[in-house]
Amino acid sequence: MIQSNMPALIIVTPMLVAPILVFVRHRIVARVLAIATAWWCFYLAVSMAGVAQDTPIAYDMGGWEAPLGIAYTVDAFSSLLLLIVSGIASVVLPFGPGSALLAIPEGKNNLFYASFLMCMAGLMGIAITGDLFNVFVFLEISSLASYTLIAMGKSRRALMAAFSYLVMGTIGGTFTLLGIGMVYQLTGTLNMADIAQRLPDVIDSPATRVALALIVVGGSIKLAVFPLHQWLPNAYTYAPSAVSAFLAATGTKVSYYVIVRGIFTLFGVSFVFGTLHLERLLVPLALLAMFVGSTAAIFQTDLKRLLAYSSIAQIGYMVLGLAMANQAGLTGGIVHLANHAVIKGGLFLVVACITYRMHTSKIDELGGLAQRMPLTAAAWLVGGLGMIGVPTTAGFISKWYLVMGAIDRGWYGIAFAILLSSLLAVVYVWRVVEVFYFREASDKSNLEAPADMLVPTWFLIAMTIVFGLYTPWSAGLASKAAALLLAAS
Amino acid sequence: MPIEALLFVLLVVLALAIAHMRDLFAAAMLFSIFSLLSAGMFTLMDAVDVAFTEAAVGAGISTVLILGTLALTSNEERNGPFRLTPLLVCLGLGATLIYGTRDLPVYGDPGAVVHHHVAPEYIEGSHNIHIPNVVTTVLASYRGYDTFGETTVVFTAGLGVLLLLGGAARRRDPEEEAAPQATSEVTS
Amino acid sequence: MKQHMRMQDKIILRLGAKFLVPFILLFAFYVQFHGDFGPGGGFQAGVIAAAAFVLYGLIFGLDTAQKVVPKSWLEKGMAIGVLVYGGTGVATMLLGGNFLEYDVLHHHNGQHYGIIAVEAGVGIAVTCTMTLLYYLFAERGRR
Amino acid sequence: MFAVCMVGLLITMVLAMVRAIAGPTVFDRILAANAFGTQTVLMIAVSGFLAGRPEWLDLALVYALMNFIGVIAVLKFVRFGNLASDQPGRPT
Amino acid sequence: MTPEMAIKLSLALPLFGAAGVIATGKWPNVREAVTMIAAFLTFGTVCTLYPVVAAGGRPELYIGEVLPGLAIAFKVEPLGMLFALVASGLWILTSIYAVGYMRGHHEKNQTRFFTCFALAISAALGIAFSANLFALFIFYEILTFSTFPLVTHHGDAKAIRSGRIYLGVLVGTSVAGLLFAIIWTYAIAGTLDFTPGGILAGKASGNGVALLLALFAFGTGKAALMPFHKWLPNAMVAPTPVSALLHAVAVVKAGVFTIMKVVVYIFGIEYLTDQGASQWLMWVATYTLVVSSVIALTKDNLKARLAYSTISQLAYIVLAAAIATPAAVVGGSMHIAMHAMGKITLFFCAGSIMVGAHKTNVSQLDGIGHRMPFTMGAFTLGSLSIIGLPPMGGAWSKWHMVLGAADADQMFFAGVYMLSSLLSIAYLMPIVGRAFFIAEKLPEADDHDHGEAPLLCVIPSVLTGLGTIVLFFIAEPLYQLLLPIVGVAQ
Amino acid sequence: MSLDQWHHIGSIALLCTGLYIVISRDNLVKKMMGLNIFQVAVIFFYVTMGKVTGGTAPIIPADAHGHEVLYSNPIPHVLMLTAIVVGVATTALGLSLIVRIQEAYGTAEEDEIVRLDLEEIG
Repeated sequence: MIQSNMPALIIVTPMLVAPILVFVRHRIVARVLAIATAWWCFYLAVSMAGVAQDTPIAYDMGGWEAPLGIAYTVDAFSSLLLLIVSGIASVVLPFGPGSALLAIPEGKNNLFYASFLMCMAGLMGIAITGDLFNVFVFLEISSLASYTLIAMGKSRRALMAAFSYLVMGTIGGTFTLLGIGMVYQLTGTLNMADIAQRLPDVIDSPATRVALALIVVGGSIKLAVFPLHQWLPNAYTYAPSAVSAFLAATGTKVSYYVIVRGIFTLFGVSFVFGTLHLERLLVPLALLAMFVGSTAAIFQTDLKRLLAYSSIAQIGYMVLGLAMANQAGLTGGIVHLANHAVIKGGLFLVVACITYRMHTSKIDELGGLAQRMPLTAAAWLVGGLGMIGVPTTAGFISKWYLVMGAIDRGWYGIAFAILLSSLLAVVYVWRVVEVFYFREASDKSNLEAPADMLVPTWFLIAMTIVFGLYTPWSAGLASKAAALLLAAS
Repeated sequence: MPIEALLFVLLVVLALAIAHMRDLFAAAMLFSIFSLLSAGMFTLMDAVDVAFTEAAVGAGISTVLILGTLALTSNEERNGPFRLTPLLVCLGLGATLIYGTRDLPVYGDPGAVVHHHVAPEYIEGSHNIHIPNVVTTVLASYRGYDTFGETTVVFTAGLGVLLLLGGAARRRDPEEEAAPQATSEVTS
Repeated sequence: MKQHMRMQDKIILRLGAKFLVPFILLFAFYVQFHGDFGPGGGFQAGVIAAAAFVLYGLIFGLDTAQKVVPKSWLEKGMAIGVLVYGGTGVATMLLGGNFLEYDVLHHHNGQHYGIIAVEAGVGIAVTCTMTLLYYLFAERGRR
Repeated sequence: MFAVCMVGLLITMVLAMVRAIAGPTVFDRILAANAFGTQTVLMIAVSGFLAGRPEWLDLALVYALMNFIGVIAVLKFVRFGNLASDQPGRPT
Repeated sequence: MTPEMAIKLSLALPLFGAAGVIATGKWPNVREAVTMIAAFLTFGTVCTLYPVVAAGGRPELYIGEVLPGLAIAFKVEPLGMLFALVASGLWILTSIYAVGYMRGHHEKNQTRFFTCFALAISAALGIAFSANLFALFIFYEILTFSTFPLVTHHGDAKAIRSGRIYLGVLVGTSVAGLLFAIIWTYAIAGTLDFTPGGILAGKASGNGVALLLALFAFGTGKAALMPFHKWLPNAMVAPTPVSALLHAVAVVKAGVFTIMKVVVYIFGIEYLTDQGASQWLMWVATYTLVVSSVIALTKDNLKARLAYSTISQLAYIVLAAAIATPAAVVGGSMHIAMHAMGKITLFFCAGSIMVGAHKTNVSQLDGIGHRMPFTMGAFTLGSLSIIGLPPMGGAWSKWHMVLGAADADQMFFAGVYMLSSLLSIAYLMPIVGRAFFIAEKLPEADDHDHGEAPLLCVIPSVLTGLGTIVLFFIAEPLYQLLLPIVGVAQ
Repeated sequence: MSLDQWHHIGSIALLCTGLYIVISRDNLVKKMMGLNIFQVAVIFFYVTMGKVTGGTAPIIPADAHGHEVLYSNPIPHVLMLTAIVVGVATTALGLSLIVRIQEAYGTAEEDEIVRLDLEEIG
């Protein structure tokens, strides 16, 4: 039963454990249950990825065949997303009890975990479904849960950040819905494979163009593509640290998935890039995001905000990879999605450790941190190297493919720009490193974070190195995914 | 042009009135009327189930919730400055969408592609299992998974509101407000 | 207007409410189970049932309403609704079908049973959530 | 037949709407909203009757119900300033 | 020991050394013993590879693929062999010297120092043995980052500033130039393996080759080609053993080694000369060579003067690579070893002067040769080698380079080599002259009294000084070793 | 642009008005109302596409045999039921956030809140 229903189980399990958690008043039991669920999902994701990377798994919800019912399809691309979401959740949930849950009203830990699981289920649902409207439903599940999670931040600004995100997210979601509606009106079906088959008949109509625009803009709002990114810094800064880690690593990635699916699976490369030349719009935006995001990150005074702006820049890389629309470039975009998830997740956890002990994430107040929290500071260093894209880290793999893609496409200037902008990352990472290592701490007592926080943090940070050297599960999957996406269109 | 088109005009007028109204209570009233009217229009468009839901949700629950919020916030919206950019954005969006929809089927076109691809099979299938309401069949069986998602959405929202409003009301006093507590997280 | 009367002292309202609430609930059940045949279904029924509780709360005050239907019940009911829906799906999986494949529930009437079960789940979840929303918002206002 | 009914309804709807928008007092608006609800019920009943689908009357029932509860809520809000207690909240 | 095992060990031993240093950090004597043992063992292991390579063998070691087609793999060929011998051999001497210097100077954080030093050596050996550009780039960056804590050893504002420049220039050039060039090469050629005769032949031409060469040349910031040379003088804030590491043992040598390797195995010297794509590089190298020599003349600070001298000497090698005739390439490659030996002597001496006499400027060195005869004797030997006079090793490499320039009918550049020797005489000889032939102005107070530097500093200096002479006599085997890289059979 | 497309024009007009309210108003409650109008506009877009002239609501009468009767398309209705539910869920969550914001800041006007935040930073 488990074997044949894996695609359903991976989504349904967290969605059913969440209501069960409502009954679990005991804090530790609730926590263990949530962690067990995340691990179970990760196990399922791993077992599916093993199969799906070569032959996609199809699953019909309710036993109804594809155009009638809702079909699930797990291919290389979706299994990569499933791995990321469930993997990051598996690491973030066991992360020390202290920092994530402080802002939760007394006795409501179980509800917090329930929301977290819902968020995770929603994000995975988007990645796995083969039905366009189902994407919208799961988009909203994950969004609603993430608004709640962000609002749990300690400061009152978390509320306003969550509200802005809610407004932007709903506008984005509704745009997507409208785009889906137009696609539906053109083809009469909601199944992605079916649409891909029927859309070419009506491809060059105003409605197709606008539908594409709506889906891309809707996704871009949630992805925080450059001019639509305003909600992101506040949301990531004021959310509870563990939540920032989870959302930064997974939330935007899934929106990227939606856009890529929309462009490559539904509309097809030849239309989007051949006829419409969407790259003429996306490439400048991506370049702006890379440079503006990184430059803004350099001038931040708060670690979390710095990471948030760096996320905007990294999203620029992913969009650039997408806009290249060739094997290497798309692989680069997708693998950066995975690598950035690991790196950014790890770095946010580092910040969580720091705020837990130092009660602040202001860079100026963290002088000499390396003396007080040596392991945490070292984790920042390693994660930062990954962000820069130093060889043997995951970030290098992404950059390699992206530059390859740009060169293949003949965009030498852009290839150069990618490398140049990663130098900005050196500046903002190193600025913090210098504060940690070269300033004298006012108080030298050891404040190292507790083991239950350090272990998850270092696990993700170590993965940055692992994915820099052993790539079948990141770049391997990504290049299969890219091949699949390009072949489909 | 059918009656629905005229009702649309009313609807847009109502929406503009809501935009213009500074008295939030009055806006809430108008909003309730807006919901009722749109529900009525859904009925005219044969979408009885949608109308049912919109009436129950829009005129009922949403109004009650908005009133509940207004009871806690101010009743009066402050006069803000006029802003040009939003207007331009909206006009641009409108123009784009009108461009995009101009080739789509006209209202009630029986030849539209949506009516011929999957829909007939649903109606057929619903008939075969003797459930007259096709919407129910599609909702609960063919696309039952969407509805599961929908239930989950409601549940998630419930969880969220419970987490946000479930605790004791926290009125922060001015001193505490003044203290910067941007991202600090307290130990223990 | 100076002399504030409690709402429940207004005889028309009180009687009206007492008279209406059972009928509204009945109507909710009608909508729930008649959903196969006419407009309506679990969600609409849930909202209508919630409306009954809201009306009760409006007339007799939140405290009285919470005595009738405590908040903790609603919290759990919300979860039970989702569990009923998902449980149906799990049951079909255990019986060898796909998730929510009702045909395996019964050789002939599987679809009917399945739809009734999931609609019940929706109804429970929505009733409880909507009532809970009203409670939470109204409670905040009282301070 | 249908058209005539509808035009009549439409005119009353517009009138109710004008009152709702123009105000000036709270009670004008409440009344307008209530009247508008009634007109919607009528509209549904008429169209259902003329289209030969009487089951839509269920719908009309819901409208009436929601309208009723809505008005109670609004009145309570106006009178007490909140939706919970039976004690007066802020003066209106 | 099989050659594969030897490669593995020579990379791993410094790492074990680093781990050992961390583990024994609390006991300085044990710690330094660990460093020494690791250094000796590493050198010994590297030496076992020499006969194999000299006999024409090309031992390989395959670790694994990071991306399809991009492997971390090692293959020892003559050029790498030479570099590995230089790096591991000088590690021993530098370690001895470092012990004396660091203790004499009472430096803090010595454990970190020795750890990073060992890491840097491992990275340098990785560069030397890399079988492809990808692996080379990885170790190149590891070398950058592992030497950063050494450059900023003092941790003060000046060190941080220099660290920023160091990292900024090296990472900046390597990412924007070298990495770009590597990926571009991969896109054109489909492989990055170092192949005799090059991999680009027929796949790129004319301006493309020139542009690619420019990216490689400027991207290799460690080669300190102007205008990317600023990091080198700035890195002088570091303790002197670090300067020795930077200038002689690992960092700059890794830079010119990379350029040499790229010219020989990626472009292929014949292809490069056919395309005439390197003409501009000769001019840039010449410019660097002359200008830095002139700057060196103006510097009073001893270490700064040596730093600019290094820049100028590196430009020799780059020029040789750009001329790309067999003789020039062999000469340039030999110069890696010759300059390493000479320059390390000079730095050891400069450090000894600092430790022993607390003097940093050339103008303070009047008559110091009488107080520190061994140190200044070694200094003289090193200077002569740098200048290129027999019987010092430097003479051979210069000879071959000039010959190479002449082979290519680039008489102008042959002249440049000659001229630059004069310049190096001008900036090095006055120091020797001051030390031995100008009487010390006796200070008023007598607290200036000092003698020779600590023994652990003097011994390595003298050894390397003598080493420059030894190199003169063993140049022939080196020459024979290197000949295959230019396609001449042994 | 032709009046044949009145149903689209109507939805679009509502959509733009809703969006305009959301992005031009400072009052958060008003924003939520705008967001609702915005969503209702999309619901209209869907529902109008499902209408078939001469068709009737997709509920098969007891006496009919399914084939003779022309029905409007049920799929958009199904989809919009879900969308309405999503809408009300979002509204509820947004309003509860507003309640908390009001409690924390003492105001529900965005510019006011931004000002308070800026003051806090100093």
